[in-house]
Amino acid sequence: MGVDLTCELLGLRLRNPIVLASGILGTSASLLVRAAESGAGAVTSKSCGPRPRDGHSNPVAVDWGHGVINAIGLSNPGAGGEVALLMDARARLAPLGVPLIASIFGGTIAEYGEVAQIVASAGPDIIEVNISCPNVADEFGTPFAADGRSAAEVTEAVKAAVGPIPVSVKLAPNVPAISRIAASVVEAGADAITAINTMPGMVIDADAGRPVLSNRVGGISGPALKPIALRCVADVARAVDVPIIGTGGVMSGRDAAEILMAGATVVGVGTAVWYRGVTALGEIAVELEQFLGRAGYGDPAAIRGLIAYP
Amino acid sequence: MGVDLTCELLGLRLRNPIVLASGILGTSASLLVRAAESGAGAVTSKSCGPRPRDGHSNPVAVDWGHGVINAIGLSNPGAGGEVALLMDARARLAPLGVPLIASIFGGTIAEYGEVAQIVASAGPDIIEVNISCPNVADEFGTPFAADGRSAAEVTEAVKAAVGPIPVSVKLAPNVPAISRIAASVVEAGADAITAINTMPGMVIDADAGRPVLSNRVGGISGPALKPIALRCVADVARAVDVPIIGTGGVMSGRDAAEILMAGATVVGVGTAVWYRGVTALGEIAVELEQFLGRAGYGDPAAIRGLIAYP
Amino acid sequence: MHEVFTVVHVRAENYRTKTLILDRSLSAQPGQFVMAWLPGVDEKPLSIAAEAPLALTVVSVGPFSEALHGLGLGASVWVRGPLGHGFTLPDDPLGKRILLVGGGYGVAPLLFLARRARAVGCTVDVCIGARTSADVLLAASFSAVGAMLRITTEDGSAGSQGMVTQAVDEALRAERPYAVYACGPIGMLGAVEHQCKRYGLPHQLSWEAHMRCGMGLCGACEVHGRSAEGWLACHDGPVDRG
Amino acid sequence: MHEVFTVVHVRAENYRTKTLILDRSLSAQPGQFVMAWLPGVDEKPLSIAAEAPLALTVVSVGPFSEALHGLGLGASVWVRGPLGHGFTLPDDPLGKRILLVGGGYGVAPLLFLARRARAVGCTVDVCIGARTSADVLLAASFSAVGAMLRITTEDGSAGSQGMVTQAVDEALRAERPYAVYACGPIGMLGAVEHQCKRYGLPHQLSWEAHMRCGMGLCGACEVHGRSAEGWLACHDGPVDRG
Ligand SMILES: Cc1cc2nc3c(=O)[nH]c(=O)nc-3n(C[C@H](O)[C@H](O)[C@H](O)COP(=O)(O)OP(=O)(O)OC[C@H]3O[C@@H](n4cnc5c(N)ncnc54)[C@H](O)[C@@H]3O)c2cc1C
Ligand SMILES: Cc1cc2nc3c(=O)[nH]c(=O)nc-3n(C[C@H](O)[C@H](O)[C@H](O)COP(=O)(O)OP(=O)(O)OC[C@H]3O[C@@H](n4cnc5c(N)ncnc54)[C@H](O)[C@@H]3O)c2cc1C
Ligand SMILES: Cc1cc2nc3c(=O)[nH]c(=O)nc-3n(C[C@H](O)[C@H](O)[C@H](O)COP(=O)(O)O)c2cc1C
Ligand SMILES: Cc1cc2nc3c(=O)[nH]c(=O)nc-3n(C[C@H](O)[C@H](O)[C@H](O)COP(=O)(O)O)c2cc1C
Ligand code: FES
Ligand code: FES
Repeated sequence: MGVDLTCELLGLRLRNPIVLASGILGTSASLLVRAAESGAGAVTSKSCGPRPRDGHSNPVAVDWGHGVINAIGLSNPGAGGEVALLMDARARLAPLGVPLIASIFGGTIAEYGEVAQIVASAGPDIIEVNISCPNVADEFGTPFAADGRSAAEVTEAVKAAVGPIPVSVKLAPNVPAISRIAASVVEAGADAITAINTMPGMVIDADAGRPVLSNRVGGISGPALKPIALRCVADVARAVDVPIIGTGGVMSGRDAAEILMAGATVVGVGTAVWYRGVTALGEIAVELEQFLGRAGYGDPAAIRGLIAYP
Repeated sequence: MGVDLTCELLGLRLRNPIVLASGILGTSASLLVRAAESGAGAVTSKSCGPRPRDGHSNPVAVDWGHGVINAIGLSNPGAGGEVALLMDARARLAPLGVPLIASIFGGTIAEYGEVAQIVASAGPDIIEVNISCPNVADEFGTPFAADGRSAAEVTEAVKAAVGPIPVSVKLAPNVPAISRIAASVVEAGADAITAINTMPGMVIDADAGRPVLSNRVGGISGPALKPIALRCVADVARAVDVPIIGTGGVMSGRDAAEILMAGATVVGVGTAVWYRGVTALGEIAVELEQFLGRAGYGDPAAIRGLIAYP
Repeated sequence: MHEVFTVVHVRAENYRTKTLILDRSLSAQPGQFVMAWLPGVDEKPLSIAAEAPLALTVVSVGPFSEALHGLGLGASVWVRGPLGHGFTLPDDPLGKRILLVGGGYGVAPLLFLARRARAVGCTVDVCIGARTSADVLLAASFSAVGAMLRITTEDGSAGSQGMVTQAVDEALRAERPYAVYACGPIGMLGAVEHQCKRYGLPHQLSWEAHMRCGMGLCGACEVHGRSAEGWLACHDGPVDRG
Repeated sequence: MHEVFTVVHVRAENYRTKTLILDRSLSAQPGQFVMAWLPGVDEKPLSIAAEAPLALTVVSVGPFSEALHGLGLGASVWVRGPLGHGFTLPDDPLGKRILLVGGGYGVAPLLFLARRARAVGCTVDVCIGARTSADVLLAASFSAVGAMLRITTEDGSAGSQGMVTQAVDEALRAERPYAVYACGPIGMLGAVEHQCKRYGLPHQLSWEAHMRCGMGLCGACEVHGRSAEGWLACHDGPVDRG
């Protein structure tokens, strides 16, 4: 049976549902192009904020055996510098037919709006809002992703700033009920949901007697994250009726099928690039095609939300 | 250098810091005794609630490659039936010098108090309060572990019901800031914290096109949980000054050392029993002893909180 | 995780028993089991009846076993395992006589054991008990591997009339075996255990229990009165080797 | 995760360079690197100078390299790797002549390469460039493995006076090598690349970059103008094989 991998996301046509996740290879136009040439259906830039940031000092990432943990520290050139990067990337991705998703973050609601407005001027196809960042206005620095109200406020600020560009809000897994956060941001105008960001964790080296990351804590990605992501995507899919960029622990085409079954519209892939190289992106698309063909499905949409609750 | 594994927990003397976690082998006096004979320093019974429960239908647990996911469904004989089990266990554990921790749960604040009172009559050494259960009085069934206020209310109800028996409250990892929940329950009278319970997740079988667990969602334990647990324990240790039963992903003596370094006082072990058999409990204690000896530490307390923030 | 197997052959063993022969092997010891999952139906323990290819002998008694009986060629069965601990043959097996005692589906793992035992040169006696001749399982297969067979039925419609324990007594009196292996209903196991103890014979009995996790975690499959305190059928068993 | 290695021997190579010889081997290709971590100090890439046992040649230029120089016997070094892609020798190496060009710590991985190349029968020419005689690294070791050595120093205090590229020109004119391998400062690499292109010679150059994750994820180590769009030193390199 012929399989057609193309799919639709927020009015865009993707040649396949594999999306390069934010923060992986997304720091330059050439790396975004490389990801596209390696077979991604769409690519996401590294999250950019209001000001240039160097990020944390080394070690910033390590493979701890069942996944990766990272605390890169949101190094980025700042919204101003990002615009040139995005425009360059857009121009070079267009002939490949690969849409560009621009990821942004901020420390306050107002900053989200400002960054969104600047980044929107580069004309990305979608703006993704990383809300797993500490709210600097909150006395505990709680991430915006932690509660529905602040997540909704960020969403509104971004929507107001970007005009017609669709917005996907990227949720965090360390909440009691991700479905409620999803409902809040969709009510606030989010056009899509990206689920999920990394899970907070810590890796300790017993011989050193200290955390491996210089930042002590970091975000868990890769294989260990998959069941967490599947559950989050399934919860979000039940709660809202917008497209979902399902992300977390997808290492193979079979994993991609699972997250589609959980309710994702397209599939974010990040850490697989460490395990399999940049070619993972295209390979996972091919494997998904093979899985669909073997199982008798005609396209990714055929399995979307297959496990849905009755 | 000689290593002394004995340690103190809430006034009890444990021959070693390895504690059988709740829900593993804790369904009968003979299984609790077996865990003790296999080398655990203390043992925890399976959580018991107000009424007998059968739990979910099969499949209820599966090894998904980087850990286990389970949704046993809190099968238990009800508080009444549990008392006999606990009294029998206590009598047989006493000669081994192994303290007994009784785990309880409820669906409402009042139920927690009732179950605690009944279970207290069996005279366990510690009562552990599993608050990862849906609050049936809440319209969304949010777990009590999800916010500080309901967690504190449960703590108060249990403390009021159990007299002098010390109480440890067991926290969930799927919250934005576990340190705040910890602070709330300690303020409400918790004598100790158990961190952490399983992380919610879902495992999907792509061929079947459905979740593997009959309950669809379940709790992730084992290797994938370790960095999540380490971070939670470190966060809790910073926030409160009570003993911590550090639990999650401990498979070896080295893992036990890591969780002690994160701030745990003693170490809960559950899923290791699947990977290594019941003998894992004693073996992990021996491995911890070897690690401490090689590294030149005299006892577990010497590494407690070693990674603490300056 | 479960692995998906495909049914490539179905053999009717008696009026309510079928053997599902699957498309691949699963290396295992006789007496070990798998957790077989039919999505949407149930997941239950089944003894490994043969390993190359994997075969499962199923008695249709309720929803799950009926669903297994309903599987046609090409259907999928999800399996995790092998789990637990099986039977162990004598260390120096050549020429040693062993006695196998089976009832119900319990004869399936014993046939797997008989094959292994014959391959390493054991002399194999088998006692099979059943209600009527129609319930007798796998008798021809035992004969085919060269095992000496004694059948008893409660109504005498096949073999001698009576309980399987009578045949066991006979076999024990005829020639003392090196060890006794049994799998079947709990009542039968209790009786065989008693006989073995009386004769002072090493014995390995496979016990049934309600299994949930199958991973030695949940405690559901504890069998009391076994060789160890807190004995778990899925982890320590199903075979209790004493 | 990092593995802990113990320093079992320290060899002073010149006034500001030491080789740390560790307690175990790490199987690797010449040109691959490790991320070396000193808890509380930093984690940085270091070329693998030898694999059995693992050795790291460190030039003391700042906080991290100084901390490495401060390690005594028995001290611990945390290492993850080998990472990246190293040099590849000609397919049919016997009798083939290769030219190695090194500057700074770049001679360390070239020595590892020279050993491998000699072991499979290559003829090895080496050009080492340095500022003064005191900066020349590992010259005796190259001679010891039977490589033909040309040294240049900027002040003429050892070998010929001038830049290493002059020695390369000489070597290329003397006899055309099968391929050129280089590791050193970026300016030197640029010049060598230019020479190789002019002579139409296959070349493999090892490029430096600021490394963060070392895992091909973060993009920090991208080097522009390499053989592929979005070339990552940690993942595609550090050796660009064209
Ligand atoms: C270690 C182990 C190995 C097993 N191996 C096999 C095997 O190889 N083949 C096999 O068919 N079953 C085997 N079983 C039993 C199997 O797991 C199920 O219990 C059986 O398939 C019935 O499930 P069900 O849902 O169809 O019926 P249920 O609804 O669970 O049972 C229906 C009724 O039949 C009774 N019953 C259950 N099993 C039997 C039986 N075998 N004979 C007579 N009555 C019974 C029950 O007590 C109940 O009253 C094994 C069990 C264990 C613990
Ligand atoms: C793939 C790769 C392999 C490497 N292999 C080695 C190796 O085998 N041995 C080794 O010593 N270093 C090697 N390095 C460099 C190493 O990673 C560090 O940059 C070096 O140790 C300096 O770190 P620092 O913190 O001590 O000094 P920094 O504070 O980072 O540097 C101090 C100053 O010295 C300059 N500098 C950095 N490195 C050098 C150098 N090698 N020579 C002269 N000046 C320098 C810097 O530009 C800076 O101005 C390698 C780098 C890469 C990318
Ligand atoms: C090294 C690294 C850097 C990341 N940086 C970002 C980022 O800047 N913004 C963001 O929204 N997510 C970031 N993420 C999270 C990923 O986009 C993704 O949500 C997560 O890694 C889970 O997917 P995976 O398991 O496929 O990697 C980063 C992940 C990694 C591993
Ligand atoms: C099969 C199983 C059953 C469990 N049942 C309970 C329970 O009844 N009450 C409870 O508080 N925790 C329960 N847990 C959670 C464990 O006590 C422990 O917190 C968790 O598994 C993490 O530790 P581990 O990685 O060592 O297993 C259960 C875990 C498993 C795997
Ligand atoms: S079935 Fe869970 S312990 Fe045996
Ligand atoms: S250092 Fe992160 S991609 Fe190379």
